[in-house]
Amino acid sequence: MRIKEIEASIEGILFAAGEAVSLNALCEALEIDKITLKSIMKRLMDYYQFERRGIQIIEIEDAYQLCTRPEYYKYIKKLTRPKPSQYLSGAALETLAIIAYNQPVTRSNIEQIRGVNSDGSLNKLIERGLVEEKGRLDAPGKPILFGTTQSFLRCFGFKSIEDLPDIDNNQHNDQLKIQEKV
Amino acid sequence: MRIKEIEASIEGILFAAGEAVSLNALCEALEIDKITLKSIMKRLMDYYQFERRGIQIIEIEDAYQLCTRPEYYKYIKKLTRPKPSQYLSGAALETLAIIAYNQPVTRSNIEQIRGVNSDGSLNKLIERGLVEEKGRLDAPGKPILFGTTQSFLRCFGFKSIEDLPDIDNNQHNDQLKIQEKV
Amino acid sequence: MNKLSFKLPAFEGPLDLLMHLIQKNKINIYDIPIAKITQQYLLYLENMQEMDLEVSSEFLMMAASLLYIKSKMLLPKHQDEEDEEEDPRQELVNKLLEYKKYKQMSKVLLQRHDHYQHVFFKEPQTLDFPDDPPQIIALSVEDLIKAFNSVLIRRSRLAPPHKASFDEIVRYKRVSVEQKRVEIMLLLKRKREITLMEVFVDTYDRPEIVAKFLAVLDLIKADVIYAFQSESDGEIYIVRSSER
Repeated sequence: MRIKEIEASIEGILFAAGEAVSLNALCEALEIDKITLKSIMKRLMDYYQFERRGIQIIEIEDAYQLCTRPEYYKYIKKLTRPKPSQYLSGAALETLAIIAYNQPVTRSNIEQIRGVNSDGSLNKLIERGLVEEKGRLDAPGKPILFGTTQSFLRCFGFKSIEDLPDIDNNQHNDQLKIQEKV
Repeated sequence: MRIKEIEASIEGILFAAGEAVSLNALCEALEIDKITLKSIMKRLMDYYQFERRGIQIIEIEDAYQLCTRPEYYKYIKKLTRPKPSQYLSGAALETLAIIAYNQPVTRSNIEQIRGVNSDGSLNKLIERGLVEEKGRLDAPGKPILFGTTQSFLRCFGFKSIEDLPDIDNNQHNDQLKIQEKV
Repeated sequence: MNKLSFKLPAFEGPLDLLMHLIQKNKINIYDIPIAKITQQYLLYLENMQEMDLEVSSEFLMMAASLLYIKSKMLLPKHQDEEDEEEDPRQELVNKLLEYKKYKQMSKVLLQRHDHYQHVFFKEPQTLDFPDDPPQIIALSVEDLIKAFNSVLIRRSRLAPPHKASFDEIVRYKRVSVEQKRVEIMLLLKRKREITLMEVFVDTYDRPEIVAKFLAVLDLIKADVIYAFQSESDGEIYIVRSSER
């Protein structure tokens, strides 16, 4: 198969799948090795980028997905019935940040950090598909552990959790300040 | 907006919609007139065709929809859940042909042409979304009228009902011969 | 004609069967030898019945009209009758031609269907369009960090100093829930029935209270002990489940 044909097949596959397709699955379907596929994916993603097409390929945890480019949001928005507002409150966003950086966490972990009961925000985030259960902590009461979802990565444009920007510096500073205060 | 931007927006819109988007709706969203849009659509469709991309735009009743190109079926098939068997029996196809060419038709119209009760086939076609009710005939008993759906056009690759291949030619010739004989 | 030994094709109706016979005998559709066709048609019906295939009333009606046409054609024509009498086969021929047309088209449709079946469509997405402020995708990573930092800052203001800052002054006291469970069970060994408050007698340390309470809940959950009240708002009593 020529590269162009492989590229077109990838495009067709990602379109038909409508969800993220793993690198492995693509390799298997196209009968090519990972390294070759990765370089073709790179080429294809660059092409979309360079041509500023209406759609793009994003990479999420060694999987690829087709989606629209944000540049054309305003036109897309005009065409689809708007759903009820999906605004995330400040509380929800804080809760999300805590979960993202500390996952997996329990309800009480979150409450401890935010200093306030966060069940409402947590439920909202679960409902929105940004946060999900990730098993239970082996401790009395077996509290549920929460973590972010693949949808969270997609929404914020991260490839993986490791991709989250470093905030440890600030945190250390804060702790330093606290210690100074004490 | 430059043409390229409009093209990209159309791509984004069609991708996000996931269903056929009417010419009017596109004109409204992009704030351009029908004639301009039609020529841009033509250009864009040609581009997909020429580049033999994995996806293509098809036109159905003055609406446009993104879908994969059949060339890459074998690769896509490997990765997506197999579609439920789309087998249509000979009887169902005959019934469908009669409805497509004579719509709107009643049950008894179909039965007359096929020479056999066709309710089973008709129900199957309705169930499959290829045929639907199109009102009632203003005649004793108010029989239901049936016609083909947009899904029919999509499944058989027609732009509109006018796009159906001509079968009248044969008929004319046949009738002529009969008259000569008689 | 020989007895039919081959497998009968499933006919979509009497017209389908007639078309089959016409093709098989290479007959000119405009000049159907009615006697021959009628005989073959009836033979097919017989065979279908023998093989328990469904012979719907339409097949029988067609048999009747074939016989009618046959009889009509056997009648001598009146030469003196000037007006051209219509060929009795005409109506049947018209029907067959009309039917043939759609049978052909159904094959064209089938080909197209096979081709376009290889096309995939994407399911329409449910799209989120929060109106104001813009969609969550527009929430930048900076927003996320800001939110996190605001929590940290607030905590530094509101919450007691970070535990780590006390490490040098006070050793962190470890309280084991398991230990508390044993203590409660020891209490229940001495007395058959105790009040909940008795569990917390002489316990002032916060972690200790929490651990004891967790131990009570744990034991209730494990159905080792049983808690009850004789009246609402009254004392809560605890007994061993086996003593209940």
